[in-house]
Amino acid sequence: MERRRAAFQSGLAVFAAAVAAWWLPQVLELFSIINATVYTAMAVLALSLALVWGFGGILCFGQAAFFGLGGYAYAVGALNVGDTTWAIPIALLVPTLAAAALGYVMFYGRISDVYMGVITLTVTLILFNFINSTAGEEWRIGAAPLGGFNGIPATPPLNVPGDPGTPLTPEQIFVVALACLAGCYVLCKLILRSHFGRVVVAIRENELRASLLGYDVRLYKLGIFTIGGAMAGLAGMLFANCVFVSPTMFSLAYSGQIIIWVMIGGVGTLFGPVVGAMLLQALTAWAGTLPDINPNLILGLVLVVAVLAIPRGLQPTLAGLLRRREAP
Amino acid sequence: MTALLATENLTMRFGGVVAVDGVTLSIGERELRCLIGPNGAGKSTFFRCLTGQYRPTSGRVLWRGRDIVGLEPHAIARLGIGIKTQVPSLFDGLTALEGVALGVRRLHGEREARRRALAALDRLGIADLAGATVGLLAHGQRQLVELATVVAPEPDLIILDEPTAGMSAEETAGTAALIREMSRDHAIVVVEHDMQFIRAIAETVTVLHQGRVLVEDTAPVVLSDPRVHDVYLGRPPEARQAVPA
Amino acid sequence: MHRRTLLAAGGLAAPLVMQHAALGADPIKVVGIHDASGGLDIYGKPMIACLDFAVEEINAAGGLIGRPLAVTNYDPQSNIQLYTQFATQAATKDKAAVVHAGITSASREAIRPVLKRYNTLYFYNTQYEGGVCDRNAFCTGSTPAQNVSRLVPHVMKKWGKKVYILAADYNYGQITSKWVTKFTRENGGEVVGLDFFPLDVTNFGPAIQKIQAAKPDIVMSVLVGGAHISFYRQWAAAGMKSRIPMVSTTLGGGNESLVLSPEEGDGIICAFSYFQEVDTPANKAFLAKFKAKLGASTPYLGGELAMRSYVGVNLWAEGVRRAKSIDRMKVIEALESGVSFAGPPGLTTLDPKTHHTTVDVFIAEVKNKGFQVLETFPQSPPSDTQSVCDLQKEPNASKQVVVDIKT
Amino acid sequence: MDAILATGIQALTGIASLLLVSLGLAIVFGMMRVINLAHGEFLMLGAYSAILAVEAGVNLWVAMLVVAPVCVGLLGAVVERLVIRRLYGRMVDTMLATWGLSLALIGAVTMAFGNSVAGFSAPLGSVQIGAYSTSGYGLFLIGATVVLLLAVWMVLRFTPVGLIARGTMQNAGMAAALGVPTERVYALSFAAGAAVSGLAGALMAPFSGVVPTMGTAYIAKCFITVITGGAAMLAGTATAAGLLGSVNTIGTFAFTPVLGEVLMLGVAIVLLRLLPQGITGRFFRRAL
Repeated sequence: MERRRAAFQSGLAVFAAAVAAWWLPQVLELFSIINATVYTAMAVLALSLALVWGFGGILCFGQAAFFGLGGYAYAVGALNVGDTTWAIPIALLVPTLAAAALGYVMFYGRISDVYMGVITLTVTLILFNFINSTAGEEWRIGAAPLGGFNGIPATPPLNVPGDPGTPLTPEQIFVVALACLAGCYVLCKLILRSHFGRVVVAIRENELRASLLGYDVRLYKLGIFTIGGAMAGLAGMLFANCVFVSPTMFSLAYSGQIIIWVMIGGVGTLFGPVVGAMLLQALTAWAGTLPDINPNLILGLVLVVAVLAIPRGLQPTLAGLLRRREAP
Repeated sequence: MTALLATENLTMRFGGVVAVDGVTLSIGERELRCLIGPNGAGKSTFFRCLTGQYRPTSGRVLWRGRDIVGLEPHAIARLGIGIKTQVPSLFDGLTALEGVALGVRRLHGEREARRRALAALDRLGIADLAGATVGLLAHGQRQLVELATVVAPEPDLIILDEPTAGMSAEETAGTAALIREMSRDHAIVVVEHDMQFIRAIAETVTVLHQGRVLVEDTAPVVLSDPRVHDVYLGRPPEARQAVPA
Repeated sequence: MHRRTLLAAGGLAAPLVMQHAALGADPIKVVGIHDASGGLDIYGKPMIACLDFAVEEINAAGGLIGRPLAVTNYDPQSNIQLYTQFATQAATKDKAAVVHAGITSASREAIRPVLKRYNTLYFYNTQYEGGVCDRNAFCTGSTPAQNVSRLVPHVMKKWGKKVYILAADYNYGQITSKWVTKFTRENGGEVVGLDFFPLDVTNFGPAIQKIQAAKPDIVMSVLVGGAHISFYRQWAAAGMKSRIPMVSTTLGGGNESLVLSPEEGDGIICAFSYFQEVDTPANKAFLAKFKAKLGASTPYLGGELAMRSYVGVNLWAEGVRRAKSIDRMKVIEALESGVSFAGPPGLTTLDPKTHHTTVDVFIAEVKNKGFQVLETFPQSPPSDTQSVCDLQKEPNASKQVVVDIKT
Repeated sequence: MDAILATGIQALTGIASLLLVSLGLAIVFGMMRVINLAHGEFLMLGAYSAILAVEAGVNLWVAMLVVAPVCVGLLGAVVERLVIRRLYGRMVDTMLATWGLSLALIGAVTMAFGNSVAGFSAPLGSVQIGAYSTSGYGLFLIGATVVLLLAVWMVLRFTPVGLIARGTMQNAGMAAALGVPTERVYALSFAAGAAVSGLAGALMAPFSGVVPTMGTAYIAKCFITVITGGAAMLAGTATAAGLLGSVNTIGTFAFTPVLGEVLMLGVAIVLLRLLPQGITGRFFRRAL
């Protein structure tokens, strides 16, 4: 039964993405397409945290670090390599290695959960401060100036593979983003149904019991943390193609935001955080349009109320309601 | 014949306190050994030194002749040792079957793991709990599920830390029967301080007192040894002579 | 800075002000993108006020080619990423005839490529580090060859040869400090120290310490934004105000001279292509009308940033009148045929080859919350950009040439 | 010689400001184990209440030393009653609720006072040290921090209130069993922590520009200082502030302010890696 339900959910996700990819570009004008691409990129980032925190039990305050690294790696790669198709593996490799290195230091260093939150936060802050101070001429990698506070506005967008001359149009980039979101969702489903995924979830449930059954808890945590890092890097690459890379990608705001989305969407689920990400970004945007109300006030109050009212987040509460109705 | 598991004057010191003081014992293949002693005798500390949760201050722990001090708990478990901790340690969010199958899955394929897990649950008479979420089960049922989790991968040695804690007399008797039946194909070390339970299992018993081995003999001898009673009642054992068997 | 980025992920702050004139024909869309909140609001608010004022004047005089102007102002809240989103919105959704946008050079470099890609005419109305060579962009503010080139010799004559530079850590600060170094050396001086500060730094204790160690004759501040104002405050608190004089290429651009007390501000010398205290009849008349319209909320028009927005709109309007159309290429060609505008800051003439402006440049000193003009340099050409850019020869250029000096 | 002295004072000022802003968190997080991500905003509100008081004609020193702590202390009590009280023991939920609170406070202050940089110039003029002159206010700040640290230490160490507070935090059940009104103790402790943060914010106002988002610059540094400090909240936070503060100042002098910051954060990570329980996890274990 379990296998059938997971397959159905994956199929539904792919179908929804296909419909959106085909229908939306015809309906929305260009500006909303670009915004939708930003929403999708941020949803992939939220998914990476849903996997690492929701299933791996690792509350990481630093997903923005891998998000930024992915973006910057893509920008530097694209500027140095003519065909941006080769920038994609670079954009994924750098955050993956960074996540593996940071993960190794933390999990093999016996760091407790609270301190892990602080370390990931600190690493993100270090990267922000560092990148923010690379405005000088001497900070360049090959043909790509890091640009410090300015970021790298002249990042070439993805181009049709093999044909550096024709960059993808914003509509095509939107379709690529949706494909990445659906692909990551299905990948998460596959991982969680695999033996590796089951052990990761078991470790979240009870780390000692898992190690007493012969599983090296540090290795599995490192594995899921690295996959999360790669996914966050992918989100960074997508972001670099619809906005542009700048130090703000490493800022506290991004790390904090996605924690809010996963929390409200529902920790321990995949679909919840994605919906949470879309809804809350729309809410933030709508709040921005109100003449004299500051969006932070609304978002802050929404979060406080959500925490007090829905301890385990939107989706499980809804799912809980559904299950209660189904139960005999 | 090298012992399955042996310790050579194993010592564990916390600052000034010596919890385990030079304990030497050895356990053969398929032997059922009980380790008893009053509270604070160092039983749990000794147990944690075996499982790798503590790194002993000095001395050696030999698994089939190989020193395993310093190995991570998961490495020790992979040698073929099933470990049940004093506080029940289970996957509350998973179903009983999923939790039990997980241990076996490390050694066998998906389908085989499920089959063996169901078999283990059945052997413990709790096959009906297979689909139940462990977190919602009663205490006694959780102990049985944990036993199944430990037994399912068919380890060569099973170490149990107070398996009957919090059990009713009737459940304790049931567990004793189970352990006797399991000892046919596994070596078992049981750490307990429940006298009735030890009498029911009636195998070799080692008595620990203040971190040292006080007596090591068959159950009937040990249970009638007045020093053991003194130790449990808090009188210093040295006051008496060893009563000849 | 960080928290504002909360909106970046989807920030779509709608236009603050939507203005329509009464004239019948459908309005010409003019879009302004300036920071009205966050650390850069001290520059943004006066610029927006002047831009709106210029549009109103034009509408009052019957609009352009018989059509009224409709201005939409977006507030990127001192966050560069929102600049690109609003520039795209202006170009693709609003289909603006012209976009007046950008305060920091960082925001300019973020939106210049976007507006070029979507073929939307772009005006950058503030002083900057020079070198932008882009047919689609018009930079109406003064450049180092006009202001720094006169400021450095002026203060070196007065105070001495050794200069210590404090600059904001992004492209404006980096490149302007190169120009300051170049002009200091050319006038026989020496740069004894150079420190860069990210925009959100507020603790300048160690920096003040370093300056005292270097014992310079002059401190040159190329600091930008609200947070850096605390440098001037800490400099005065450390009692350094009377010991080492200070010159700045940016102070006065916003309301710094108002926020700082006389003890903290007086005596600092700056150079801009406009000061509110410039006493020409045109300026007096403008200020009267401006105050009459805005009354109590009239912003103080310190340095040239706000005034250049007013002049920029008028230069564009002149281009439209001459081209008799709002088609981008026609307006560009009209503007390249030599357009000038006699306004409050004096005569501003567009240089066809670089799309920069020849302007009058003034050196002034902060005097109890205002400025006192010391020297005037009429009609100084943008010689730095002219030496590296000729849009007639390479029309589809779109780059920024940085002065290279051996530091 | 005076260069070294002046640099020393600069280092001390850096350490003092880091300790000052972290002290309130040492009480709320160190003692009560409540992760308060709105700590930065309590500092900001301290600064704003001082400025408003000064603008309303209140003497500068009264505004900073009395008005700010009282206002933020009251706010702390209200926040504890409405939000924190329901979330004791639920670490992640407290973190997210206080994060929401921090956003709401920034939003509210931005709406009320706008974004422009308020603030007042530092009192106490300048002081001459050999060839160097530095602001007298920096010296005052060092003194104020030491006095505040001693005051908090003495209250916790010697007064019955302090004893009850510490006891309750370590074992609320037992304290209740002994007749201690634990609910009220929690409320008072949180309010005290908030008051200290408010005072710190007000004292820092002349130094740093006061904007609604000034709290974000401090939040990470405060947490890192308290956590690196470890179990003993006052001794730990003080030693950590001393170490990290000096690394930051040295880095700033030797390189650039940014590298000073990066160096400090790097040292903090290495420390956490070597001493997972923090400095006082290993040294000064008995200290408060």
